[in-house]
Amino acid sequence: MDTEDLSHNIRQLTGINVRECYQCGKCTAGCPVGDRMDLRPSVIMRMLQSGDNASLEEVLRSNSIWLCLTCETCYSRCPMEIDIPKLMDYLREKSYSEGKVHPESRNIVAFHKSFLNSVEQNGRLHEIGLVLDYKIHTGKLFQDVTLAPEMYAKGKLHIWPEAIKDKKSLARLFKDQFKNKKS
Amino acid sequence: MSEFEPKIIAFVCNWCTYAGADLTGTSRIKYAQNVKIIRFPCTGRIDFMLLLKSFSEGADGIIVSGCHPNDCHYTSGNFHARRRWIMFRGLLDLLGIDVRRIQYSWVSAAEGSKWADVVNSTVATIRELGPYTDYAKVAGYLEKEAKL
Amino acid sequence: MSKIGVFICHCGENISATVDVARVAEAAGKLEGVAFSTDYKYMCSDPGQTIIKQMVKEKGLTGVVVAACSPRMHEPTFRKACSEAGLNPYMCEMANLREHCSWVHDKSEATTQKAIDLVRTLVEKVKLDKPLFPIKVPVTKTALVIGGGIAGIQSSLDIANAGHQVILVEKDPSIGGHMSQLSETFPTLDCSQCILTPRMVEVAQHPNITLMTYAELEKLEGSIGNFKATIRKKAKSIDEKLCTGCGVCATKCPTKKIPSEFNTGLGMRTAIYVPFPQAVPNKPVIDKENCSYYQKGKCKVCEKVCPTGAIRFDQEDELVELEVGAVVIATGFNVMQPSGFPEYGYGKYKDVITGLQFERLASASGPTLGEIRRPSDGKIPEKIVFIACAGSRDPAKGIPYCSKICCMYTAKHAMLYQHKVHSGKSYIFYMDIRAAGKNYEEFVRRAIVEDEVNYIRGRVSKIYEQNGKLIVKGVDTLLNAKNVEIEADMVVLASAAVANEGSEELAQKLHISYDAYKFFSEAHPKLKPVETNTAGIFLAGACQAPKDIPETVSQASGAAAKVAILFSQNELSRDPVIAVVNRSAPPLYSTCVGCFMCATACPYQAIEEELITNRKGEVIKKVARVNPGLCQGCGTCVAFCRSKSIDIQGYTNEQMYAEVMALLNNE
Amino acid sequence: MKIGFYPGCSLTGSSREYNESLLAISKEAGVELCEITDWNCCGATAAHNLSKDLSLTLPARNLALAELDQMDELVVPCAACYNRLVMTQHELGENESLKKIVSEKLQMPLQNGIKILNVLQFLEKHIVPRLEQLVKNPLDFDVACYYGCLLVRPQRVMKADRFEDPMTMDVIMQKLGANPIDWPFKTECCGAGFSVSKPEIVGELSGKIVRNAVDRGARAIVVACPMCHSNLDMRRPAIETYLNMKVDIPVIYITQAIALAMGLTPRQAGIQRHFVPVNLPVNR
Repeated sequence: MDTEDLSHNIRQLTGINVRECYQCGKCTAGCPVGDRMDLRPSVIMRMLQSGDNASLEEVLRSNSIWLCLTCETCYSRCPMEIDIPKLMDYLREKSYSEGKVHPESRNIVAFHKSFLNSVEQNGRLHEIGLVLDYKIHTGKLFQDVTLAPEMYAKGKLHIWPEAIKDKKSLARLFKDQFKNKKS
Repeated sequence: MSEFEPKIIAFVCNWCTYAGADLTGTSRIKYAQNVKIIRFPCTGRIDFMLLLKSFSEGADGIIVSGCHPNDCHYTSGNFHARRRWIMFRGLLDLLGIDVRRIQYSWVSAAEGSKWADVVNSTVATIRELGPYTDYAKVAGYLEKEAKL
Repeated sequence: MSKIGVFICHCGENISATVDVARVAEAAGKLEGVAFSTDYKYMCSDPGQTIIKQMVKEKGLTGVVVAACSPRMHEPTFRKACSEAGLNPYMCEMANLREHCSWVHDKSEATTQKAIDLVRTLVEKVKLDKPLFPIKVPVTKTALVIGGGIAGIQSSLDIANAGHQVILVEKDPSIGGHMSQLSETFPTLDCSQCILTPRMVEVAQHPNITLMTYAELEKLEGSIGNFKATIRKKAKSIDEKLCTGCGVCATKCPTKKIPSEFNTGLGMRTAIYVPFPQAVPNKPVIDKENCSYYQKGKCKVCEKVCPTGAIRFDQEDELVELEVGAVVIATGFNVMQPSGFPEYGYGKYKDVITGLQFERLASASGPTLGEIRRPSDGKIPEKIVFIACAGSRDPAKGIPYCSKICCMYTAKHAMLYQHKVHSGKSYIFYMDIRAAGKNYEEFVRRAIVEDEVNYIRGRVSKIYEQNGKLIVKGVDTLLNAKNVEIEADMVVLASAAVANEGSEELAQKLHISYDAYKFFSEAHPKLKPVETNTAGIFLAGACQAPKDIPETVSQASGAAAKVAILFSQNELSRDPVIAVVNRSAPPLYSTCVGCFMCATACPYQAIEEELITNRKGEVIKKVARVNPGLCQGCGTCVAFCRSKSIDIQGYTNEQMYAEVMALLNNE
Repeated sequence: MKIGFYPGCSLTGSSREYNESLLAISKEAGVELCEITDWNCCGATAAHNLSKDLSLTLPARNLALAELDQMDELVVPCAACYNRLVMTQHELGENESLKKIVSEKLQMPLQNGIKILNVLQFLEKHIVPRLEQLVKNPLDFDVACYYGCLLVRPQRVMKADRFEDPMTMDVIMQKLGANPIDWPFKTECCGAGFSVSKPEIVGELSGKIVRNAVDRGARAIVVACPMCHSNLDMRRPAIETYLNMKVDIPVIYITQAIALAMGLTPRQAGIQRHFVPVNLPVNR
């Protein structure tokens, strides 16, 4: 991908034209996690405009794309109505499938994976299953150890997953989704 | 077999749509070559017999375009045109001409891109409808008219 | 047998790049009745025109088709050339190969073919062209100027000083417009009122200027040289001849809590009021919506206290008809409405104000007498934030354009603030600084370097109120997009300049065109910036697009010059593109059957009755006749005429049919 | 009256009280909610983060199922699920071919015409009209109505009223006798899906929100989203660490507020399931 291609391809794949961004920074200014990001939203837009592979690589390996909460504040205030959250989704999927997830963000990805695993197994989220799966994958065995029992006590947790009947139809949807991907 | 290239005539007023089409040009917005413009002082000037004549001479489609309501350079020409257009639709049915073959639109001097849209969408519609072949019938009607 | 000359223009490469001009010329040459055809790089250039003239003479051409740009651009040019060569100018037509062909299509066979079709069509039209002669119409040497801001004032004075009569119509009680609201003006920082008010007085005293304030255009009929304007003079409820402008009525009026328009709601006024002390005329009007007499039927305090008994509660709106030869529109602009900025809390937080409101705060004649005090509690703000492009360059808010004046007045605002509040800190959030203009860039630099205004490149995302402060969440895009949060005491939005309310309706009354943002359209973006598409109607100032004062004034003088040029002649000749009812030899005289459908269709009452009499003077036939002075040539009558007796010169039925056939039969 | 109902995973688990209170007040108002047969998880944040496909197919399956159940109106109380379902409906609505692809993947027909209601729209339409008769214990205290992100953004799709300063919840609370405060954090993000993976971020973002509500004298924060609730309630320790102070302002679902105002018992409203104890001056 050379300079022209990057923004062009992004447009093809997402319908978003990063060239529309004129760097006013309103997205960053309103971003709840902007100050924690290594590359702030408007900077990412600029890097995708500048368009060389190095910058794309940097973006894909940034933790920003994973810190994005999809709160949609940027999109709702962008004077150019650029759908940045949608762009972030695209970047995340790409970063993940190319195994370029930022080390600090691995546990975020791990959580998403555990979440989808749980959904794949039962068709619905099984919160204990999710948390266990997550702990195993991140080794954060002792995080929130007190939380679970209390949740259970308050009747907020089911020991056994609640599964849907037509699991086949679901399996079809999950077929080679977010799978066989290094990360 | 190459794609059917419809012949479309645009009857436009000098003040709004002709100027709008000029703007399409100065803005370098591209559109299909099928449409050719004939300039009128005002859509109010357009005698709808002329539209039938166009069909009898082999036009596949027609665009009539002038100023937006209330924006007419001559106060009310576009209203007259619209009123006549409504009566004319009946006549079209009578002659078995698909109403979609005539695109009636308003394009102001500031709407360069809109003109391109009007042209392209009309060309697309006429492509779907295919060539207009029934012109003998219209010609016949025109002769009768002439005799009256 | 017609001898037509066809001249194909390359327009540099504008046409020749996508159209094979040589082939078009060749094809044209083969057309029946074409005596000569050629192509040339610049037809409109002097050598280009010379070719046409030579050929008209040499070949004795009976008609000319110039295939070049839009006739709206160069038709006059080439018709002039033809008449210089002795050919009737109306025997010259243009085929639009640029705007309608080369610029809108890619290079291809089809494009060249279309060009050929267009040329053929116009050739057929020219064959049927008949020599026409311009219509002479008298010129009424009085100008109507609509809008009494700086643009209207300048135009009026210039036209009046050229020795012509001017009627200046202003919708508000006083002239002065936005400029009279401004504090000091960039880049010289001289006080707006000080330079404006003398002009206002000059207008009031000028023998050639009739001033109509509190009045609006109701209707405009007729055409260049001979318009008929109807003006509605709104009832002021006072007798201007008796009123001395002493002002007692206003001081005594019990209704005192009406937000003052002049002070953009930051100050109050009474129901009977003069908008501001330097108003011209300095005589009050009663605002009926807020007057307790008009609303509740009792009060009349002003009447009691008026020493000259000038109050007239029974006064009614008056409609006056005026004969004018030209119109200058100078209705100005407005600022974007509060509802536009939910994220900035404009309309919700008192201390978030617009640039125009800041002007009033900074103005010596303003509600705070020039002290910068915030609206909520009158405190002097220690930290003030200015936000540029508030609405401008913001498609999401429906305004993609740049308002042009904000960069400069925002710099000025910050400067004024720093001058008035020495301990204060000012911040400007901006995207680009557009300071193109004489001494403009220097002015901005001074604000930054000397007056220590802090420019931060980035937009503000949100403003919210937190214990008496306004928290401004912005960003510095030049510092790797670092978040910037400022606890401000006051925020000033450089809110976008938008078209004045009612401009659409006005445009429709005047039959001029306007753009997507309701600004009035000039006849040509470069070469006719003060003309409109309607002859005799000119534009001045921000009603055409956002402009600063110097620009407005120069355009206003430009419009005035155009009017003066028009008035320099006693008669002007109009295109003879008008309707005519045919005449023929006796016993028929005319195919007109006298149904007068045409009269019902004509928007200009141009259709008259003509009685045809025999030698004995007996009436044998009543037919329609078109008054050439009134007819504007729309041709609506033609479409209405059942007996095909009426036709438009230059757009005859015969010609239209010929064009259609030429266009379609291209095998 | 029967209305389609998509509870979503949280309402069957960590935010049961939301479900319980919703069903309770619906019962009071004589509104019957019928759960979509065999509904599945909407995929939430995880799906659209890792797989465009799943982010569309998972919600789409539920929309298709709802159509099979002949529902023309579907209530989705969980703001997150609501957002995903609406976004999917919107995206498929804009792109015929994509809709075809998805419907083929599902091997189910998909009209994509069903009317999706979030909890506020549902309350406005079906509960509020009956409120006057049903309110027995007016809630006479200051509340901070917290909308979060997903109900109002993206504005262009959600079409919420005044997305920078929405009022629908405030209006409903007023009808319950409460006094909604004017505050600037109504639609600030609480940290959403980071509850587990980045609790410290949740601590900060939710902390700012809770702090502002307290500073402006609110006695309770009212929410309409399970994620917001668990972040503001369950994650209170993280919040207190960030603010480094104790904050005991309770967080209740709007449905619970209505239940209490209707005079249902705290138990029926599921109050006991909260982490931050709820003791509000509900006059009995």
